[in-house]
Formats: sequence, structure tokens, C-alpha cells
Amino acid sequence: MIRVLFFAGLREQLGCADVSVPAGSGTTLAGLRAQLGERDATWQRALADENVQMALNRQMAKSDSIVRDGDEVAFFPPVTGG
Amino acid sequence: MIRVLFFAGLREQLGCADVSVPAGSGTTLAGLRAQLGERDATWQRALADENVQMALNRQMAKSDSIVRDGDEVAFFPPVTGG
Amino acid sequence: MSISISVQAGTFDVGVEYAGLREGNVADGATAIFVGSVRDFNLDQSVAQLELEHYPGMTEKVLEDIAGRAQQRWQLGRVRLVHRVGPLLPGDDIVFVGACAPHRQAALDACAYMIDFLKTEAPFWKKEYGRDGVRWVDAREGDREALKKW
Amino acid sequence: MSISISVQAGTFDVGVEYAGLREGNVADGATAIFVGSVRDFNLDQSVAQLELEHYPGMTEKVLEDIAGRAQQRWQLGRVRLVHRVGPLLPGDDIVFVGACAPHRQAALDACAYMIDFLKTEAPFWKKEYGRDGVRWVDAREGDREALKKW
Repeated sequence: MIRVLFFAGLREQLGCADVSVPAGSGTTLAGLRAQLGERDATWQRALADENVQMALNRQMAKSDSIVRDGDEVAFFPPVTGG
Repeated sequence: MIRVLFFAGLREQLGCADVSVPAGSGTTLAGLRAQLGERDATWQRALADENVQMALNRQMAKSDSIVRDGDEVAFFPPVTGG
Repeated sequence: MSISISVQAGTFDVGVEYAGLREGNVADGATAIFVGSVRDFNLDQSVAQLELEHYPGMTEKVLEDIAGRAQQRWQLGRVRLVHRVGPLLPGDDIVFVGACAPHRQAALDACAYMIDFLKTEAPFWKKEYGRDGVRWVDAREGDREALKKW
Repeated sequence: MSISISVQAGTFDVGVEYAGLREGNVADGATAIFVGSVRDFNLDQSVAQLELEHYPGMTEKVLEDIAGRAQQRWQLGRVRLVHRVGPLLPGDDIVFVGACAPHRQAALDACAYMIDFLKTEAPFWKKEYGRDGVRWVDAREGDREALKKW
């Protein structure tokens, strides 16, 4: 399984803090994101936002990163700390 | 009169923290410095050092600044605070 | 060459943090510190309270990574990063960035570098509770711009 | 927009200085601080003690002038400069430079600007009492160089 976390405004938009999805073979972050977007119109719209950033195993990651079984993925808006 | 102060290494070289000299008319800082240098070989050498800096009435000043009666002049090595 | 990171709900004491950077440290003549605090307004919306969300686990990792990169780039002594999470009020301190170095330029540059990257890489999000309602703070374009100098 | 300057023999407390910059100040989200301390060696001569001489009256004037120029150049809130004089030991703090601003870049730049100019304009002189004798510290060429960026 792949654990997927959502933070801040994105979490509120989805009404969801985390989901677990089965690990497909050779899935990229972009693929996982598209797959999650198929859930419904809200998820589609929220995850289509090009500002949404991605982390793979707690490191900033790009769309073409490969996601493997046991990985932790996160989607979130641009950070605003400091 | 013009009050002349010396600081740090220059004060130690001269063995003198301050002197008062009569105000000449139209004296510049360079003129005052040359005049002080005539005291003896030690003063000559110490004040000839091009690193020596000058202040006029507690502001950094240049050689061509005019010195007037009642002014406070200072000569000192490059500063090393902070 | 030590790095110390804290992500915490409670406040921090700048005097105590400074003492931690300096104690027994006579090799480093320079210490640079940046502290970020909650302003009472942000883009014209008066702010009554702030809520800082973060990504536990990733936050600490990113802060250590930023501090480590600074230590590779400059000759630094101790480095300390503290970031608060949870509810905050106007005037409260949010973030402490401190760097010691033998020379001042390294300490000052490293301090500026770390807060610049913290602002764009560390997974914290601010939510403002203001007179006009609740909203997530938008990322500033200027924060991305600021990275270009490094 | 206030400037506060102290030239003093006694030590300063970074926590207290920070509190003075921040108290009741919710307009400025950023505070940058630089603290200079006595290192235990300088150019390979082990330093046992330092004596800081200054030019009373001019010192305060120059520090106020430097702080005033910083306030003209950047949008700053409170600015605080403290410089110690007299005998100092390794590890002792010598100088505190603090600047508050609505935005971090102004606070960081102003802090770096003020310590850079303090190093070349403020009439302080360091005398080192070391293992190998007593000597006046030479001005560093790098300190003149550092001004070019402003």
C-alpha cells in the first residue's frame, strides 16, 4: 500500500487528511495524482491545481518520481512558514 | 585654541593623549598635521604614516578640511571595533 | 559544526537560544540571528490569531537538510533552527534561525540563506483568523524570487 | 523608527536586547541580530584578554549616523546598537546590532550594513594581551572590501 497525506487548504478542500491506495507497478507521482483525481469532481479540481506540491518519503519530489509499495506520499499547497 | 586628541597605537607612539595648539588662520587638517610633525622625529614619523585617520569635531574628515578656533581634531589608526 | 533543530508548540526564548549557540564557544567570533514574529496584519487583513500546520517528520528532515547545506557552503560553527506550530497570537515569535561562524559574513549569509530556503521548502502552512474571516495564507512570489541570489 | 545606541563597559544580555526591540511591536514581523564576541585567537596569536579603547563622544555620533543611514535606506522599525569598551575576555560579547522591519530582507540587509560600517567607521580600537605579548589589532583589508557591496 501507499500512504497518501494531504495538508492545509488541500486537506480541507478534500475533507481528507490521508488515504491508503494499493501500489501499482511502475506508478509515478503524476500517475498516482491522476488516479486520485478520478474519485470525484472535487478531487479532480483540487489535484489539477498546478500549484499543488508533492513529497515522496518526506522529501520534495517531482511528477516523474516512481512510487513504490510502502512509500509515503504527500500533496500540499505551497508552503508558508517562517 | 584647537584641541588635538590621539588614540590607540598613535597615542602610545607619541606618549601623548591630547595637546592644545593655537588656531592659525586658514589652517587645514594637513597643515595642522605637518605642524605637529615638526615637534620631533617621533612625531614626524608617527604622523607621516598614511594610514593615520583624522576626525574634525567628531566626524571623519579629509586633509583639506579647514580647522577653526575651538575645533576638536583627532588623529588615530584605522579603527578595529566590532 | 553541530546542527540543532526544534519544531515545537511552545514559545522559545531568544536569550536562551543565544546562550546555547555561545556556551563554551570561543572559536566563533560571529553570531547571526533571524527571528520571525506574527504581525498584526498581513495584506490588509487584520490578524487576530494564526494557526501553523506542519507535516510532522518531513519538517524536521527539511530543516536539517537546509542547515546541512548551509554548513557545506560556509565555514560555520553551531547552527540552530526553531519553528513553532499550532495557535499563535500577534507579536508571538514563530521562527528562530541562528548561525555561529569564525567570521561575520559567513554567519550573516548563512542566516539569510536558511530563512530564505525555510520559507519555500519547509512544510509549514499558516492559517489566519482575522476580522474578515479565516483564510490560508498565500505563498509570496517574492519568497521564490529571494532564492535566486543563492 | 526609533534608534537606540549604547556604548558601555558592562556586558549586554541578548535576551533583554531582543525584548527591547520587540516589546509592543506587532508591526514588524522580522528581527535580524548580529553579535560579535571575543575569539580566543586572532591571526594565530592566542588571546588571553582584549582591551577596547574608543573616542567618547565621537563613537556615539558615528553609531547614530550609521543607524540613521540604514533607516533611510530600508524600511525599518526599531534599531539597536550596543558596543562594549574596556577589558574583555575570550567568549565575551563585544557588539550587538539589531534591526526590526516589516519584511525579512530589510532587517537582514540593514543588520549586515550596520556591522560592516561599524567595523570601518566607528572609533574603537582593540588591543590584544596574548601569550606572545601585547599588540594593537591591525585593521583588516577585508573590512574595507566588505563596504563595496553597499
